[in-house]
Parts: sequence; C-alpha cells; structure tokens
Amino acid sequence: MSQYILRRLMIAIPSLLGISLVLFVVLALAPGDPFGELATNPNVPPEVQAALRAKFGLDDPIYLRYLHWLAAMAQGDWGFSFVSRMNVDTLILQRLPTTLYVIGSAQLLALAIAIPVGVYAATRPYSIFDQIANTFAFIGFSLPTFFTGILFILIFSVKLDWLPFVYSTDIKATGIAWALEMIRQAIMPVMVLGLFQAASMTRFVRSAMLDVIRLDYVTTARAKGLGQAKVIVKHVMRNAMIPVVTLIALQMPAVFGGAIVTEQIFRIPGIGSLLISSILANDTPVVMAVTFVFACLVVLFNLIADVLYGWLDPRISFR
Amino acid sequence: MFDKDLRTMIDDVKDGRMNRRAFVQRMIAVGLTAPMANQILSLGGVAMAQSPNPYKPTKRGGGGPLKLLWWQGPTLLNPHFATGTKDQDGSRLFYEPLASWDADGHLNPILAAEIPSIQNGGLSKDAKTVVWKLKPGVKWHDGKPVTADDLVFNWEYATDPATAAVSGGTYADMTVEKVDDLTIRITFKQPTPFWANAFVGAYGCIIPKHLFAEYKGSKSREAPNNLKPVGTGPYKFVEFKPGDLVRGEINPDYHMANRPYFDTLEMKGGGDAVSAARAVIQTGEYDFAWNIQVEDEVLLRLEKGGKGKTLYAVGGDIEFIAVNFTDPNTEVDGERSSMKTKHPILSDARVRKALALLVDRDSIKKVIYGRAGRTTANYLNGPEEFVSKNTKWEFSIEKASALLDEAGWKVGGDGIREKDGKKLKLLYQTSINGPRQKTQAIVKQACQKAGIDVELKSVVASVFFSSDVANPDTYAKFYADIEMFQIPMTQPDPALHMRRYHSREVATKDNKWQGRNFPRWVNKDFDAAVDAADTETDPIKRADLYVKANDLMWQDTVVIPVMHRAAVEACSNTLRPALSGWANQTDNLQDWYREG
Amino acid sequence: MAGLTLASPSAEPRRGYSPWRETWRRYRRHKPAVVSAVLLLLLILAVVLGPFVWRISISDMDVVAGLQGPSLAHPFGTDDLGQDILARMIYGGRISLAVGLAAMLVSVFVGTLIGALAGMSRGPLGYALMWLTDLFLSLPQLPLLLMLIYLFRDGLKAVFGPEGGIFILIVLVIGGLRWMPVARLVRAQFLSLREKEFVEAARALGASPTRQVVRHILPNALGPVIIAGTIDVAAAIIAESTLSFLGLGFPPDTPTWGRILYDAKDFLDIGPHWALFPGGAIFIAVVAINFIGDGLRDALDARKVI
Amino acid sequence: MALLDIKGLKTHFTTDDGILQAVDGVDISINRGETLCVVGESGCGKTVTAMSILKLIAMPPGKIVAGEIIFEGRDLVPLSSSELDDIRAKEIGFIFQEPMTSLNPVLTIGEQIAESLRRHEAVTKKQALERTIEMLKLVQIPNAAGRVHHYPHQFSGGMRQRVMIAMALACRPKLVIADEPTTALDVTIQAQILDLLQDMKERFGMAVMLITHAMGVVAETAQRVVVMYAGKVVEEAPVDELFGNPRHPYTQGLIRSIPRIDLDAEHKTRLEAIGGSVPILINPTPGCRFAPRCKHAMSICAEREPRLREIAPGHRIACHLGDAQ
Repeated sequence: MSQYILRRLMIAIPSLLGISLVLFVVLALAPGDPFGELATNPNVPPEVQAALRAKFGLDDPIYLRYLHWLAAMAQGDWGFSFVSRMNVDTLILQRLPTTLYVIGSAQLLALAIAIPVGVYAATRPYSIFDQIANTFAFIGFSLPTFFTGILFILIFSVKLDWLPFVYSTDIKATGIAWALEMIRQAIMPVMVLGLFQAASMTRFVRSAMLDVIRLDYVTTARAKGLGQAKVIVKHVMRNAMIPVVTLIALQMPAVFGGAIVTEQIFRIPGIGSLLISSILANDTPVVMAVTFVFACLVVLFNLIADVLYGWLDPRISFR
Repeated sequence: MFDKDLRTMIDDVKDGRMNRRAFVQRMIAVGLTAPMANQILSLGGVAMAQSPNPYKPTKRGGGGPLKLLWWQGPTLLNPHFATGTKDQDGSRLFYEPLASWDADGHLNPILAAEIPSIQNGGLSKDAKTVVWKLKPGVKWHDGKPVTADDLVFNWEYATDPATAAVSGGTYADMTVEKVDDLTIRITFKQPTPFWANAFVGAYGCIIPKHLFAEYKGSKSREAPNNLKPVGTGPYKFVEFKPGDLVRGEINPDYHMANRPYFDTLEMKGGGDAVSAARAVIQTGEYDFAWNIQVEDEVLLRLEKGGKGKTLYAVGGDIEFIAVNFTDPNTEVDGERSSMKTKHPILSDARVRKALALLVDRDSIKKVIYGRAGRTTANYLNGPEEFVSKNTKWEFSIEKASALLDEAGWKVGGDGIREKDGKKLKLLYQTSINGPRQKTQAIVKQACQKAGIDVELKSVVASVFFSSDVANPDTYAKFYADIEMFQIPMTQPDPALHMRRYHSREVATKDNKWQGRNFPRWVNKDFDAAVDAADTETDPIKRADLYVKANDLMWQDTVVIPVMHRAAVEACSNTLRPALSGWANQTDNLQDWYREG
Repeated sequence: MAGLTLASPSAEPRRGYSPWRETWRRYRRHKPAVVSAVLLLLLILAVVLGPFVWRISISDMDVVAGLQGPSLAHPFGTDDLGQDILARMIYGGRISLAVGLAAMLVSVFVGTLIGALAGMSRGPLGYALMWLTDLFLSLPQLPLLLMLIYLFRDGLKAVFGPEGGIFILIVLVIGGLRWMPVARLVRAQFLSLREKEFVEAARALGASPTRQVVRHILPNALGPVIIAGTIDVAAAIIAESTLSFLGLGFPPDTPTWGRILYDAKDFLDIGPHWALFPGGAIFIAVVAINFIGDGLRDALDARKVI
Repeated sequence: MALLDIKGLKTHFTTDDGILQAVDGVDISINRGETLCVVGESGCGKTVTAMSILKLIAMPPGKIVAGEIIFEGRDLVPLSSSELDDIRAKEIGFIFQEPMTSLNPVLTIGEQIAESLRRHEAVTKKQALERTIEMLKLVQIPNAAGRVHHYPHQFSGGMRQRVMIAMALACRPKLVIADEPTTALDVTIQAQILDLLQDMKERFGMAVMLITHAMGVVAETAQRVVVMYAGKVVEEAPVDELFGNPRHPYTQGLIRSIPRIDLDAEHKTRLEAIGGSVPILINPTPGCRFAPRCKHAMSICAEREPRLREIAPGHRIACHLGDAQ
C-alpha cells in the first residue's frame, strides 16, 4: 500500500511537469496582455506599454519563459505579479483562509445536505419526500449561481435586511461578536454555493443508493434483523459511497479554486476571484501559480480517491 | 472666429469687467473644456482661481468611518505603477500631488503653496518653464518633511526606463530641477501649453524619496513600501489586500485645517456594478460606490426607496463608433487592414454619412445611458451645454437610405442592399460590456431597416485592448468594418486626445500596431492643424486649431460619436463628496464630509 | 445429482419481442419518462415550429414598451429594449436545446470512452488517460477558451459556415471541458465492476474486452453517468451564455436561454417575468432529460424487474 | 402445533401494468425439526412466499394483503419491522440463492457473520469472533481462523454458500429457510452443500424450509413436499407419497420429467415436460390456473378454482380431477 502510494507520487512528478508545460503554453498562447488597460489612456504613450511588456519578458520566446518559470519554481519562487507587483505566494496566502472558510463550509454544507437527503430519498423512492427532494435538486442545478445569488441578496439583504451582502475581511468586533459576524456574512454565499453543489450531489447519492439498495446482500443484511438504520448505513451506504467518493474527491480541488461567480457576487476575496481577475488582467504569473497549485491538488486528490476506493472496496487491488 | 474676441474677453476678466465663471461658460459654448478655458485664462495672465469650497466641518476628525466600494479593487498602491484608475484611486488615498482638478476644472493646490501663474512668476510666457512652490511644513506620514528633493526624485524615478513606471509618459520631455528646499522648476523641451500634467492629478502623486531612493530602476519591485504607502494624504495607511481591501486611518498632522472629517477609511473591492449600487443606495452598507455603469432604469428604481442617490461628474469621455478606412478582409504583406488597401464599402463618404444617420442616439440614451449620457456629434466634447455651431447629428433611416441609394447600393431581394453583386454587410466589433452590446443591438436594428446587414462581434476587454502582436482581436488591428469603444479624456487638454488621428500615428504592422490611429484615416489638413496646435503657444489660436480638427473629423465621418459619458457614482444621502469630471473620484478626498 | 431446471420466464425469449422492442416496452413502463419524452418533444416542436406561429421578430424594439409584464400582445412580456421575450425564447431555445443536448452527448461520450478505457486498462494507457483527465481538470478554462477561439474560430467558420462553425466550436468546447467528471465516475465504477463476479464469469467464458464492457460493465455504470449527463445539459445551456460573454459564443444579440436569464438578472426586482420564463424553460428541459435518462437506464438495465 | 403455519397468505405487487398476484392464498405449515420442500417453476411464488415470512420483500411495491403467518403461535404479519428484527436470524435463518451476490463485498465474512451474533446475543466482539470461527469450522471452511478476515471475493461460490449457511445458523434459529441454495452452484458443489445442510440440520435440530425447482433435490432431502404453481399450492404430501403417487397433473408432469432428462439429456427442451408457460399473474383468469396447460382440463377447470383438500392423510391437492375420480 505505502509502496503503491510512493510509486504513484513518483509518477506524479513527470505528470505535473507535463501539465505545467501545457498550462504555460496555453497561457502564453492565449491573447491579451497585462497592460491592456493602458491602451486607451492618452496619458500613457504606446512606448511605455511596449517597454513594460519587454521589461516583464512578455516578448521572449515561450520556451525561454517556461524555463525561467520552471527554474524559479524549483527554487520556491512562485513568481511576481505583473498587476500587483508583489510576490504571487503572498497574494495566494492572503486569500487562502477566506477561501477555505467560505468555500469549504459550502462544500461541507453540500455534503451535510446531500448525503442524508439522498440516502433518505433512496430508502423511500417515489415517496412525497423523494419527489420534493428531486424537484429541489432539479431547480438547484437549473438555476445558475449568478441568479440564485442575486435572488438571495434581494430577499435577505434588500427586502428583509437580515444579512449583509458585502463580505468583509475586516470585521471590527472581537471575540464572540466577531465570530457571529463572520458566520452572519458567510450565510448567503455558503447557502448559494452549498445548495447548488448539494443539488447535484443529492442526485448522485440517491442514484448510488438506489443502485445498491436492491442488491441481494442488502436483503441478506435485512434478514439478519439488523434494523433499517444499520442496514442502510453499514451495508448500503458503505457501498454506495464508492462512486460518491470520486465525486467528493473531484470537488475538493474546487474548494481551493473556489466558486468564481459566488465569490464575485458577494465580494469574497478568495482564490477564485483572484484567479478570475488575474485572468481578465492577463496577470500570467498569478494565473500560472494558482492553476499549478490547482493541478497539484487535482493529482493529489486523484491519488487520495484511488486509495480511498481501495479502502472502501477490498476487491480493488493496488498494483 | 474668435481670436480677437477671446483676447478682449481675457482682458475683461483681468480687469474684473467679466466674471470668471461667465468666461468659462462662453468658452464651453464654443467647444472648449472648462479646464482648458481656465488654462487659457492663466496663460492669458489671469491667475487661476479656486472654486469656493463648501467644506463645512470645523474640526478635524469625528466623522466616524467612511466606507467606499470599488467594484474593481486596487491591486497596487504605488501611483507610478497604477495601470488603471482603480489603482490610482487607491494610491491617491495616501499620496498627494501638488494640485488636483476640482469640479469646475480649476486647479486646486494640495501640496503646492499656490498654483503657478504668470503673476506669481510661476509660468513663463513662452510656456516652457513652470515653477512650483511647496507648502511649507508638510510632513510625510512617518514625520519626515516633504522637500523639493522628493519632487525631483519622483521625476527621476518615473523617467528611469528600468523602473518600468506607467507614469513615465507624464514626466517625459522635461527636466525638473531643485531651486531651493521648497521650490522646483520644470523646463519643457517644447513650448507646452498644457503645463499642468506632471505632479498634478492621479499620475502626479508624489512618493517619498527617503523610502524609495534605494529602489529606483530595476530594483523598483523590491521596495517594501510598494505595499505600505507612506504619503502625505489625509489618511494614513493601515492595511492592504490587493483586489480586496484598503484601509486607512485619520492623519492627525494633515496639512489642511479641519481636514479630514472621517476617522477611518475603508475601500472594499470586488463584485459588480449593480450590487455595488445596491449596497450604497438600497441597503446603505457602504457610503460611496465608484463607476456605476448600470442601466438608468435600474438606478432609478433603486433610488426610489433609497438610502442613497446617484451622482454624475461630467468630463470629456466619449463613446464612439470608429470607421475603418482600410480593407480588413484583404491581406497585404501579412497585414490586414493595411494602408495599401481601401475599404471597399466605407471609403465612400456617403456610406459613412449614412451610418452616422443610423445611430439612434436618443434611444441609446433613453434605454442605456440615461442620466449618464449626453448625445453629441463631436469627438471632442465639453460639458452638457455644448452645442457646436459647426456640427450636428440626426437619426434618419430615410436620409440614410437615400444616401445609400445615391452611392449605388440598391436594395436586393432579401432586403439587403447590394452593389456590383456585393452585399452591403458590415462587421461591427466592440469589447464585452453590457451597455455596448445593447448599443450594438440598437444600431444593428436601424441598419437592417436601411438595408445594411450587420454582423455583431464582441471581444473580451482584456483581449480587445491588449497590445500583443499575435492577437487578431485588438481594437488597434481593427480587423472589422466598424468598432465601438470609449476613449476617456483623462486630462482636461485635447492634445493627446486629438494627436491619435495624425497620419504618423497610423497603426500598422511596421510599428507593431502601436500607432493609435486605428481608423487609419489620413487627412493633411488635420495633420497640419494638430501639428500646429502642439507647438502653438498662443492659447486662442491653439483652441481654434483643435476645434478645426474636430470639425474635420466630423465632416469626414471618421468616428460616429455615440454618447458623451459622465462618470456615475452612487453616494449615500448623507455623504458630501467632492467630485470632478476631470479628476479621479478620490482626488479631492480631503474635502469629503458627512451631513445630517 | 441432476437437478431439473425448469425454465424461468425471464430466460425464455419472448415471442415477437426484439431486444429493441423489449427496451421500448421497459421504457414505456416508466411513466415520468414517457411524460418527459413528450414534454421534451413539445419543447423541441415549439422552438422549431414556433417562429411560424409567433411571428414577432426577435429584434423588433419598442423602447417605450420596455419591461412590460405578460400581456396578449407579448405573452411572456418584454425586456428592457421592448423586445418580445416569447419570440426571443423560441429563437434562442433552438440553440440552447441543441447546444445543451449535443454538448451533453459529447461530454458523456468522451467521458465514458476515456473512463472505460482507463478503467479497463491495466497498463500505461490507463495512466496516460488519467493524466489527460487531470490535465483537463486543472486547465484554467478562460484562457484556454480564448486561445481556442483565436486558433480555431476562423478555420471552422470557413469550413462549416459562420453558424455551423460556431455551433460545432461551442459544442466541442463545452463538451470537451465537461467530460472529466464523467470519466472519473466511469473509471471508478469500472475499477470495482471489473472485479465483480459476473464480469469475471464473462471473462472466463472468453468474452472479448469490448463485449465485457458493453454488455456487462457499462449498463452497471450507467446510473451516475445519466445523472452527470442531465446536470451537463443544464450546465451546457448556461455555459453557452457565458461563452458569448467571452466573445466565443453566438453573436451577442443571439437570445439564448442562458443569455436571457443573465440579461434579466439585474432586473429581477423590476421585471421578474423576464427571468421567470427562461429559468422555467431550462428547468423543464433539465427535468425532462433527467427522467428520460432514468427511463433509459431502467429500460437498458435487464436486472431491474419491477 | 406446527412451528410455522402460513394460512391464506396473499402477497401482491403493484406494477405499472396492474396488481401482480404473486402469492395468492397459500397455506403451508412446517413442524419442528422437519424438512419441507417447496417446489415449483421460477415465478410460481415460492420465493415470494418465503420472503413474505420475514417481510423481506420490497414494500412497496409488494404488500401482504391477506393471511396469517403464525410462528410459534404468534402472527408475524402485523408485526412492525423492528419487532420482526428480533425474529430474523434469531428464530428464522435465511439462506439465499446467489452466494455470489448475497454477501456484502466490502465487509469481511467474519464481520458479516458476527454482526448477526452481536445483534441477537449479548456477546462481546471477541466472543462473537470466536463463535464465528467456530461456525466457519462447522461449515467446513478450511483455515477458518485465517479466513474469517477475508472478503467474499476471495472465496469460491461453494465456499460462499457455506459462509451463508454459517451466517444463517449462527444464532441457532428454529427454522432455516433456504431459497434455492444450490441453483447457482456447480453440480458437484450442489451435493456438498445439500449434505452440509442436512448435516447441520441433524446437529442443530432445526426445521428447514427448502425452496427449489429441482425435483432431484426434493427426493433427496425432503420429508414433506409442497408443490406450488402460479401463486398457489397445488399439492402437498410426504415425499414418498408424492413421488409414489402424484395426484396433481402438474406434479405428475414435474416427476415425469426427471428420468427423461436423465436418459436423453441431449434433447432436453426445458418445458417439453409441461407444455405452455406460467401464466402472468396480473388479472389471472378465473378457474384453475394450470388449466391452460393441463392435459386433463375439463370445462369446470376454466370456471371454478379448485380448493385444496385432503385426499389421504397428509396428502392434499387442489384439482377438480380428484373430484371426478
């Protein structure tokens, strides 16, 4: 097992190198430059813009830029933002706690909703509860977050005036008041994102449960007099979670990448909004760093998912 | 027209026979901007006045927090690196220039003891030197005094190519020397009629020599104070999170009496314009939101139950459609829209005129811009009273159809005009932005009625305005028949604004499309007028030349002005901001206060 | 000991039933699936035939009559430019439905193919495919899209015409960027299913890998795939509208459902009808496709009796 | 008093096409220590009957609409699910048809056997493990102490069925219901499993209800036989009586088909013995359900349903033919 993990990690190194090369090429080939905003400003002559491009090495050949990046990355230098003129790792670390808090809570909320609802709906397929759960799930993924976000703001901030809709990283209070305010301002973004994720996840959990619940060994378990709850949890869920784990592992890197739209609507200074604003500003070093971290997470969680399968499903052998 | 009249008027003002304000109004009426009128006066020997200041608080501080909402937050806080207005606005919270423009287009001294004028010896008659005097006793936030050395340093810092400062252009073509501890002299290489650019306004903010001297040139990125500004402004730096938050606190040693009013300051970034407007106008979570480019209908609705209102600051920003004079579909020597080609359809002036007739500016104003727009026929715009004697616009599908008929474009079976078997089909590109796409739809509909088939294309702003050579979708390459965007008029002087369309500025492959004349319009009279204006020291003649240049552009339909745009801000009902269409929103932050 | 094995009814080939008819029979028993198929058909008919019945042009503006609620003249009301929302939805529905369905098929097909290959392969191919999946999962989509447009737009336009080219590009782009979850799900299912007894049995009987996959594994892995597919339809309809914001999609004046919904978002408190109709249409399409998927699974899955 | 007495059991399923009367008035009783075989074609309702006893059928769509299931004097039908849980495995054990799929693939066999012990008997984890190993030894699993921690996929089909038997017997139930326990196994293994079952029965003295469609199995193991057809009991008799003197045409057909298979396996066509196939039990026609396939069908057969009646001690049939004779 540990040998398997080690081997997988070894394989991950060339794989990440390959991914980084592709990422770099895509970013380099994509049109746009970080100084576009200067273009229509009559105060800034085009020569200045050209000088800036040259200064930041944007006119060098791609392979040279990639090698520069790789060499720097190997030494732990994540790069330097064109737009903010500061180190990329500082930028990312500044935003990490918020992302983990808000987007992480949303993922947890999604799981906390999806698993019980999906499981319960699957034990009573086509019951009223199931129908209602399904309808909400369908509405959930039919409506994009840009829409539900605004709807929530209109209801809870504008009409009812219960919740703030501008996320603040600078809450003046301390102690309990601080914690309460942190929770209060996170409610809406966490709900919007969590419910959206929960919608699709509920459907997956329900489907996986239904696939398992009709299998013979579940009847065997029931014949042992274990009781409904135990049968569902120990025998059905345990097996149904195998595909669901894939999904959750697939979502985990997204926790880091954040939910761009939600972050935008509620002004949450997370990694997602950093990524999107960097992309729109063509701030390549930041985009490269964030996506590369993202790639590492994807590879890592892929590995974790595979190990988890092995743990959940003894039939899978580690080769 | 007005060479002689103007001279008399200036004299009238000098002698007090004519009110300053009336003079400015008259100038505006003939197509000059207010700041330009003021500059004419100062070069004509009338000292620049300051608008009466309505600032009411009688003591410093006590105003509580001021919460600003910028839907694009500042990403850096060094004014010399500010790529966009958001960065300028953020820097300006802590740094100050010598002077800034107020709402009436007057220069308002900030760090300067007074505004240079011919009377006080600050301006030379040949418009080649300016002498600025610093206010004595001004201190940086860390307690060090502000001296002429700081000013000289800023010039050196910005013009060192290795620094890679964005402000390099502002300080180019001049030398700055120290006269005494509080005085500097700027010497221009050319007579420079518009002298109030360096050290003025957003790009003119001054950074302290003692903290940045070691980081001039290639080490500029290492300066720790790039992220921790130490300026002279009304608020001292507390915290900065790029793209998210800037915080400041009151500067107890601020150099202006009774200012500032607020105890703390917060500038929050991110989000979109509509929700920013909601946070100020509907819920009152914030006091002020910047650049609310939202359909007027939405704003009107928000204001109904509101805790806030919208404010409009008129400058010279113009939204327009440019016409391509070269052929975007034929490649010559590896270059489309080459100067060696002529546009097969639009090189005919009648077609261009017809297009101008098909832009329904009234509807565009009504549905999209509302209070934030003024219809105009001019490329060079003044405030709202502006009515040019020489130019006019109208919307008429009939007249446009008649012109097209005259030009030989006959309506075909499918309702689309054709000539010599060629369909009248145009590609209309712009950057991606809600109001622009709606404008496209309105123009397209009118064009269809007149028998022109218009294909719409929209490009992400960062791609559209980029300068990478391989990118085919930039506005400068102009691989389309017509394109629409806005050129902001960041300075109250038309020199740079008009120089764009000089024939030597044509964007071509040879200059890597860095030329700014993207319609690739070439007109000898225009070149002559702009060239003459650049070195003309006589303000009256100079103004006349620019008006002529504007009229030439109108006559030839180089651009079709769509809307003269005002900056729209959302403001809480109790906040009293000091805004100007010629300045950034935070440029007069020291004068902001709250009432009621 | 020789046991007499009497026939079981399911093992006996039913007289007059071909496998397809059998599938259809099973499908028909899933009532919501039948209703949904009819509903989807109606939606498709409405957007295809709609323009012949509802003759208001999508671009006719009436600035004075902007943002009006539903009325006889405009059953779905008007948007802020005074354009008829019904007409726009009929027009845009063709694109939205076509893009949603086609992109879903692309992503499900590619995802299933890659997931199945990766799940069955025990060699380097499996690793290579998972690498590819990881690569796609980590690619930042926005720059990638911009690059794709810039590389391929003109070429596709030249080959397939402006509309066809853009359609193909959009479908490939959306499908091509959404297959990864499907691939991972399918692979996960395959990893455990290929060890299951019935597959081992099939393998022992000498069934070819293709047959193992198609007959034995795939139907068992179908459940999550169908759900992923349904979610993809909704996501593709909305993603299409995002693409037009990047200048990749159809021209900005093409009123697809996602686009109408996006345009309406700022007017939610002034003209809620504007958002209601496209939102509702996407919802109906998604629900219908989901139930059709459920029905199909029941029909294809021979194990499920009652 | 019988250990288990099923009276007039009706189990119906709701389907899209109508009500499926899978079990329609079945009477079966089993005495303590007795082996009863229930035979019939697949789909005749024997599995549903067995599953109904412990309410293991899916409800919905299944439903026990009428009848009593009296186990040790107590009617199981009205019991709640949790009340039944005390009877399941503890009093009545269950062995399923498919050893390949009836074990949970992600739990070790030890866990699966032990959980039943832990549920019904006050044992510690350790004791449960010891008893599990003991059970595995009893069902002749080699190296039981090591194998207890193995997963089902590490066992062959025959071994798994042994595990299933160990599981069903772990709590020493008074009745074991074995639903076609050998159908899915190789012929050689089938005999071993039946022997094991027999062996266990002798050791623990429980009653066995063996459900099968193989007459050979019946002859070898049963003391009494119940023949079911289309959701109904058609004949019931001690095993010798049934084989020696089958009275129902359907039973006769079943028995006649045995030697024919033995003699002429090559030409075996499965339903040659009895023409036609099992009727679909949705809205069945009145009268005898076997009538359409019966060589001896009379006009009354299509009109009136035959009642189960005793024609000899312990020998009951449901056929009009007997009346005529």
